[in-house]
Amino acid sequence: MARNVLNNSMGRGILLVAFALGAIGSIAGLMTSERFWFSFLQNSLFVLTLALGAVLFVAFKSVSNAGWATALRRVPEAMMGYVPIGGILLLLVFFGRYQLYPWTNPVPSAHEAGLQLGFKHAWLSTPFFFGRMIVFLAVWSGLIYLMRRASFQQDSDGDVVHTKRRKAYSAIFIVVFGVTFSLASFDWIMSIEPMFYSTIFGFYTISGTLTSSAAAITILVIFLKKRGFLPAVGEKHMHALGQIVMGFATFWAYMWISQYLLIYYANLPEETIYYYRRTSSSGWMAVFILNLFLNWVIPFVMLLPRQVKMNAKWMVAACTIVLAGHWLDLYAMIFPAFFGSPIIGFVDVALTIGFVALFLLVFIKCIGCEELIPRNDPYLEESVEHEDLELVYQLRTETAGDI
Amino acid sequence: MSPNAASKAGVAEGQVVRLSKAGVSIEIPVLIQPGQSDDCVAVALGYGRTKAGRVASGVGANAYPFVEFVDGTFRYEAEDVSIEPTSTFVELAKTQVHQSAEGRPLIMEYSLAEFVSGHLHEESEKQVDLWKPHDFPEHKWGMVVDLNACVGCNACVLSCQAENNIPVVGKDEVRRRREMHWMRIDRYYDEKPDGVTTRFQPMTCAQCDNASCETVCPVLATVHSSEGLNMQVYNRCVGTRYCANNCPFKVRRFNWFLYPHEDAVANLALNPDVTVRTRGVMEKCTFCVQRIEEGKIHARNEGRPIKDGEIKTACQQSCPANAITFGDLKDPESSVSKLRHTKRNYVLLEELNLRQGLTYLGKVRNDGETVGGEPKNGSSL
Amino acid sequence: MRATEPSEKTVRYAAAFFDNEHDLMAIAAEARLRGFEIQDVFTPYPIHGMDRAVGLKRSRLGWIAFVAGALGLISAILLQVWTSAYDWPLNVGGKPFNSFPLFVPVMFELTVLFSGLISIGVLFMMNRLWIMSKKKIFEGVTDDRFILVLKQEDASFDTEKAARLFKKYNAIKVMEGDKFV
Amino acid sequence: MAAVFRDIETVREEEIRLQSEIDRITAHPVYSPLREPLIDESKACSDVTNDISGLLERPASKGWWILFGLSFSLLIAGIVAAINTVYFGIGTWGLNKTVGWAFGITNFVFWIGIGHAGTFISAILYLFGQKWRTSINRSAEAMTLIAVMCAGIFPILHMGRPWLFYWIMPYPNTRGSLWVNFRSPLLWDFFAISTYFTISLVFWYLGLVPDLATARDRATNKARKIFYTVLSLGWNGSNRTWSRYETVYGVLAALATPLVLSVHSIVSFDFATSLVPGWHSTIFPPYFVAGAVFSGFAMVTTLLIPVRKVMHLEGYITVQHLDNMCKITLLTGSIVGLSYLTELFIGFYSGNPNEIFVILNRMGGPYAWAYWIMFSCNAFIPQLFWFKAFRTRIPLILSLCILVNVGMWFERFVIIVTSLHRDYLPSSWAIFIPTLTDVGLLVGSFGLFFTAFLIFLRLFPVISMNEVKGVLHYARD
Repeated sequence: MARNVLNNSMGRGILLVAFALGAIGSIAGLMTSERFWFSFLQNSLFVLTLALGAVLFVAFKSVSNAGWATALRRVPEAMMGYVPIGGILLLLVFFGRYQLYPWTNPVPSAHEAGLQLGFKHAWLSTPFFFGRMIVFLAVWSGLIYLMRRASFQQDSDGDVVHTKRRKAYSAIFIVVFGVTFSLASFDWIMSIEPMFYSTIFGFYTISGTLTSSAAAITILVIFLKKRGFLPAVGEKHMHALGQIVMGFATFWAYMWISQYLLIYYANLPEETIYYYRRTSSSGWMAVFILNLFLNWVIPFVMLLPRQVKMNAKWMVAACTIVLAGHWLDLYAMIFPAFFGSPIIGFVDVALTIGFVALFLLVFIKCIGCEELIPRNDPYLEESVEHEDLELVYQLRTETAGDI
Repeated sequence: MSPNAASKAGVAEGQVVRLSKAGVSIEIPVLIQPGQSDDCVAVALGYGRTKAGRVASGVGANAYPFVEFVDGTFRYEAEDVSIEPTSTFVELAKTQVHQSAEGRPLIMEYSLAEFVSGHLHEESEKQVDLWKPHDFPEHKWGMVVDLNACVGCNACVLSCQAENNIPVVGKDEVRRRREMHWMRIDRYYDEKPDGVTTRFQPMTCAQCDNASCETVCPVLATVHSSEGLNMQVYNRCVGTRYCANNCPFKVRRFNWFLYPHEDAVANLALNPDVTVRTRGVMEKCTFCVQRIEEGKIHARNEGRPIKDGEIKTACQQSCPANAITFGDLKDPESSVSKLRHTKRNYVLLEELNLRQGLTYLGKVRNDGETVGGEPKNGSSL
Repeated sequence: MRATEPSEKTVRYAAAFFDNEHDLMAIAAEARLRGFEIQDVFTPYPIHGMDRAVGLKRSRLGWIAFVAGALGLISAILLQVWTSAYDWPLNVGGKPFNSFPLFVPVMFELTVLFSGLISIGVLFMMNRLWIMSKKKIFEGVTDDRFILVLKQEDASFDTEKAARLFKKYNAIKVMEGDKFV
Repeated sequence: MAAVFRDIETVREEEIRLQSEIDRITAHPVYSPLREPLIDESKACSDVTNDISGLLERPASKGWWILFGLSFSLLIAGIVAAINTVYFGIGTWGLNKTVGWAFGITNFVFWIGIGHAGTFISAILYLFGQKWRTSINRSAEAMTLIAVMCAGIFPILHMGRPWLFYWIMPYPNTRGSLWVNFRSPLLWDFFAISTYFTISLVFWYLGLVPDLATARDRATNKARKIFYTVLSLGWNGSNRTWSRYETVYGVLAALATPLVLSVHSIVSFDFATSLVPGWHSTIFPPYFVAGAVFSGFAMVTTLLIPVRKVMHLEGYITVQHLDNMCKITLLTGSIVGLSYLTELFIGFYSGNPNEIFVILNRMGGPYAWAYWIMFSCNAFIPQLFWFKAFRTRIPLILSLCILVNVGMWFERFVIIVTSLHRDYLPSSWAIFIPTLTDVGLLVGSFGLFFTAFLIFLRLFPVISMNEVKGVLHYARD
């Protein structure tokens, strides 16, 4: 029997309406807007990266034996559930490939004659491209399935072997993800401007993914805590999450400045064109600067004081800014290639709402299906505050009673 | 000696061979030279002197014994010379050790037909900077080298060396690839089925506006002047050599040692307008900034603007073929500005967006073809 | 907490030595809750939770570090922009006089340098750590002794109660002294 | 009567409340049963003091003298080479007009890289709450400082006029407006390395003060007493001091974490900002940082394995520690491997002929041997750490770590020399051949490194006693 974490049925209704709005917006956009596929790619990557970042969060937790996060582990584990669904949606860009990826065009313009060069030509071919996409998504989904299964089985049988298995799957996932997500970001985002290349692009995308998913985890944890779930989550978790968001945001800023500074410095035309498109018009320049502020400056300054990290309202505010920043970051990666100025229209709003609603629906479904506290996890004691140890013992005995 | 001749004689580059004919014999090392006829070897005359001072005594071998006096003239060709390889090898002192351009489009060449058709190379795309470029209020010095006119005689290299007090470092240092020439002539062989073509390209500091050497210097020892010159401040230079690494043309020269200037008489030959550089600093072509300043002073004293062609760099002055044109790019009427707007003008390594002051006019090669029935003459270059 | 320090010099004290951190922490907590004034506790290593036991507030050094870092950042910006764009503007490789993105590395480094050095300087000053320091050093505190020091100045100090407390937590040694330097 | 009872009742309630309050305050953390103890469980605080301080109080062993003699003679060779360089000029190195940097900068980047492990251990692992760092952070930080010193020598020596090195500092002067170029990565290096050295030094010293106090309190001989008294700054273990100390330690850790990332990023900017194909690559900053931590960990492991054996520290630096260090080596080595692959992939993807040429020239050009040493030692060898056997058998760990260090030296050599020796204009292509002076300086830097490390072992507690005592009963992986 699925638990309804919304505590009432209205929330789900609103989400369904929002999702419907997104679907309607999509149909409308598909018929009317040249921006549709760009927006579709941006928003589907936005929510997909939130889910993928959650997998990394769980994987890092497992391999580093970080006990503290055990009490809130089910939140990212539920977020992971979105990857297969989001993956299938992402595959729909197949139908928008002519708009999105100029290299799919059988007759490239003179400017893109360089695309006919050997390796790039072979790499960026439609069947290979979408074939890779399917493989990446399938591999991720498979590993996610294994990680989730090992987690839930422990709830019922309490066997330590699941912890070890999760650790193994996590190590595999990190290695696989490092390679595949780098390639995926080159493919899905960088090849929109096929003449541009930057070796750091994969790391850059991963850093944004980590930051925004940590922010999403924080918001969802606070939401669930407010609703009376996650009783074992306390101040130290909020503090740790705050530090993680801040740390990843800084890591993102490091990637951002590395790429920008090096391209600015060397001034090589094949690279500078990327930033020229993003800084030469005042509209895009504003987005460029806003992006830095939303993703790093504001959350960093906000989260510096210790007290803020333990204040739910401030944390939600900072994390929302980070999420808006990630959305804008993807926007600034995808749109400037073809659009001279930044416009956000009905289609963009509808798609954003729709995708977020879908993500939340999947999340609620997933989180409702399992225990909210992995009560047989051997690290659970470490995760709770000293005062709450009683709770753990209580949970553990409940299980013993069940068996 | 051509590559084929060398393989036939079983000798390698640098291997000492004994050339002998009727009692005369000399031992000299082999230099392989593509394009040389397979049936003959060439030996430079004038070496092997015994009383020529510290620098020249005993250098090389005297080939004069091979010269015969026949029918009232000197015969510089000797026939039936035998070549015996010896087991000695020497390392030749060469300023360029890699002879192939590796298929890179460094020296533009057009066939006559292409030239006549007027379609030479792709119009370069407008290149963008992420910042606003600096402007040059009075002058902007530029140079154009016509590869069609250049015969590769090295006169520019020598006159540059004399003008700018460039140290002569000797064989050993050249072998270590440390020659100090500010100007050089790059030469590439293209092996084609029907023989070898040689291309050459005079190369000196291109005085880039977006100079990659300048930005990396920590002490501002190399900066841009308001006249578009890439200046080197010798007494500020601490010698990190970062600039030379980052120069795509490799025209910067480093003083590896304190090169001697202690001979008072020899020092009289130094150009008093040019600093003598000390050990541990970088140096490079300045577009003969001392001559530019002299020209400006003359013009100012006479209260007139500088005339085009009045200022000549040392290399330009000594070029027998007038391949080098120097002048003010701010003046649209100067010959250098006009040459820049011809079709043959191209920028070396344009993809780096360096905005050089030095550009080239591509070479038109007429391999005996005719265009439109008649060889065309008199078309403007 | 800073206010109590200058009076250290004249305080009469009672010190109890323990051989483990748990006893020390418990007695510190109990002594404070029972109204004793704790001069300080001395331990061979920092003990997690001891601040809470003796009722010490969080140090404000974090803010000092922040302010120092901001100072470093501002000096770096001023130094670079002023020298490169105002005092001595030079055309370097065609780049603008104020090449702001290229000033980021030095900005970062000076932020860290100022913040680190100033906060550690303040730490040394606040704790009067310096090479000629002549502080009271209890025997064994740098080895394996855990020491609680109670203030005796106070008229309400109950010697008997203190002795009971020391005994309850198995004090190894108890000593008294008048000057706390 | 009733009032008295009520009073007793109140007192009892009060007592119970008090006791529960005390219990709450003194509750200590619980650890998962899965965690293995890190340090020999039989050790008590006084054992730690005796074991570690005792090492300093005994006279140096014969083995120490032999190693010191060896290292010192290497150092002498380096000093001779350095004098040769400064007296005659950079011409004594094997450089030429095309290859302007080779051994000097390779050594510089190599040592700076080595110098990343210490601060990584003390700062990043501290923030991540990794308790196993306490046994190794002292020696790792000392190694960092020494490595940074070794590194710092090279940028000065490699200058044409090393006696003017101070010109790269921005200082007010009487020569009119005369400043430095804040756009130059070499200048950033100066700021980064001096900041890094300063912060690492104070960080290390801060951690050392309580231990120096221990040494002071145990010192019997006058000279030692004075030495440690001066250095320990009157440390008396007060909780107020500890409290602020911990705060500052945390602040320094939070500062040093991005600092570690920044230093090697800035070193990588030396290359990545330039136009040289094979140098200009945006992935360089994270890739260099990963490489630095990778080589640094390998070097710490290489040093600690003999140290724990000779100084009998097996109870403190256990196989578990080595296992953890190998895991970090594996992680960073994998990031390095991923970066190699990314470089290869993007090189071909870019379609830029110069980029493709560099890759092919590295793989098959005159320095291909160096490339393949680099590739196998850095990308393949550390992958063996996936297997527990390689992480727990000491001879295997030692040999793998040495190979990693060889590989990382060659990585810098490959990046620097193979990119420079054949760049845009084939007319200037040249080969670099090291001279005896080059080799002397490389060897000499190792001499300096080992000499200084051996002196460190004699002067300062090799393990952070105060931190180890603090985690003695909780120290789990």
